[in-house]
Amino acid sequence: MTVVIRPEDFDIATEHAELSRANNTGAVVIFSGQVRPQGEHGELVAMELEHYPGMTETSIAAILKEAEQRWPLGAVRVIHRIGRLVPGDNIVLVGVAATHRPAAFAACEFVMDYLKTRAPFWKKEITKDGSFWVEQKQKDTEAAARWQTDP
Amino acid sequence: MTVVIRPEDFDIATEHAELSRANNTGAVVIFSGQVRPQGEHGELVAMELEHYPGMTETSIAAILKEAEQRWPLGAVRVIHRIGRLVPGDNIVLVGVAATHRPAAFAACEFVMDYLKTRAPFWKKEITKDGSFWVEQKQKDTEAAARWQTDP
Amino acid sequence: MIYIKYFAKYRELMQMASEELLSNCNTLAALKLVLRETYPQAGTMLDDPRCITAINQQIVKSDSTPICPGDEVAFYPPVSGG
Amino acid sequence: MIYIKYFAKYRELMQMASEELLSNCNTLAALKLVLRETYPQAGTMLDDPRCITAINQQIVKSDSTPICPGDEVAFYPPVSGG
Repeated sequence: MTVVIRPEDFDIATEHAELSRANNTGAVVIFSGQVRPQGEHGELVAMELEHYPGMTETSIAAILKEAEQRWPLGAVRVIHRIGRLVPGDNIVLVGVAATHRPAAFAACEFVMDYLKTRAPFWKKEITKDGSFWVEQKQKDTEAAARWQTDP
Repeated sequence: MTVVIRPEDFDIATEHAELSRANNTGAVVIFSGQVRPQGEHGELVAMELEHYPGMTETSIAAILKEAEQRWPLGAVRVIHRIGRLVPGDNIVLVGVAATHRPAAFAACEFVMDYLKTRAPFWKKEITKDGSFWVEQKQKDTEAAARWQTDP
Repeated sequence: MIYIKYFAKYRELMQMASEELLSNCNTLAALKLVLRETYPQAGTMLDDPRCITAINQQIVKSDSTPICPGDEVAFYPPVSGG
Repeated sequence: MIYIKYFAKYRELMQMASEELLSNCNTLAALKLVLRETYPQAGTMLDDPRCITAINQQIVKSDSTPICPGDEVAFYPPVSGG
């Protein structure tokens, strides 16, 4: 289990290689999220990401531990960037290795849903007309809620 | 939409970059499958993959077209290797880019489930005790069947 | 001429990947009969309920499906890729 | 000493990311009262039903949660990472 929070981008080849070499890996699922050109308030100049040092790492580790209890996983890696990013930049990578693909897909989606709703990160959209804090989305709240009843 | 069938491995960084640059991409999901050290008949020496040139490409293109009709996707890429592979080698990559992650996750899993059950590929496990054709797995048949009722 | 292809375990059974058959059979049923008469081992494939048949790369279910000269007919077991 | 942290829009509202409060308040309710008395804008944050409070990096719901010297108390809006 690896959790990294940092301004720097990830190297997808390194991440894929690390996941591939986990014990008895047959399936690797990698999610990556990137800054879209259009924000909620128009064209983005930049996106600023803030976190709660210490608590963010701890809460992601707790999410990954729960994922490992729910599914048989070979490896899980999360890299989340902070600071100022521009459209097209990577924001987050969640990579999961497992023997079989259903566990890898489910765990990757589970970690993303929980990251979106439980890990203390905040995004601010910078447009030419001003800056706007991004609110938590109802659909993200709902996406995370489905794991409560569907283990 | 890209479909490649070839003996050579893929370059994950190239695939990720292609998906990332699709129009309005916010989410990229990449699945990769690799040869596990243990086959159904013991420790693997190698895995041989055979396909039906022409029909395999056509049937994967049909699967991707159906995925694009079901979900709003920015890009879909499939690379499937053929020939002789050894444990740890990559077999297949399915990459999906979309504006939002639920479409990217669902489409990637849909394409994998259909690849497993509809695209004419056959695997043969080579062990030190002999060679064995891999049968289609019941759980793969079931995984593909769920898309019939759940668009 | 009919172009026939065999894949995976049927390729091994038939001991060939493809053949060209000079025949005037005009249905899948007639073609299967020719194969049974020509190759003693063809029954193992044709009697296998999981054997899949594709004509011109489209899966067909009915033995009464017509076959025309130049058609490509493939026999293969359930797929196992990915 | 109580260590207080404000994040995102509350950091902007309070015009600081953190502060150290020399106080003998021993519950979250008492601390909130001190903040209201000290900063006119604190009410905007504390009256926001979506405001999340964490003590020593654990989310707490009850205003009667005890606070001890050396505790870290954070106030933040719903998260929006990933």
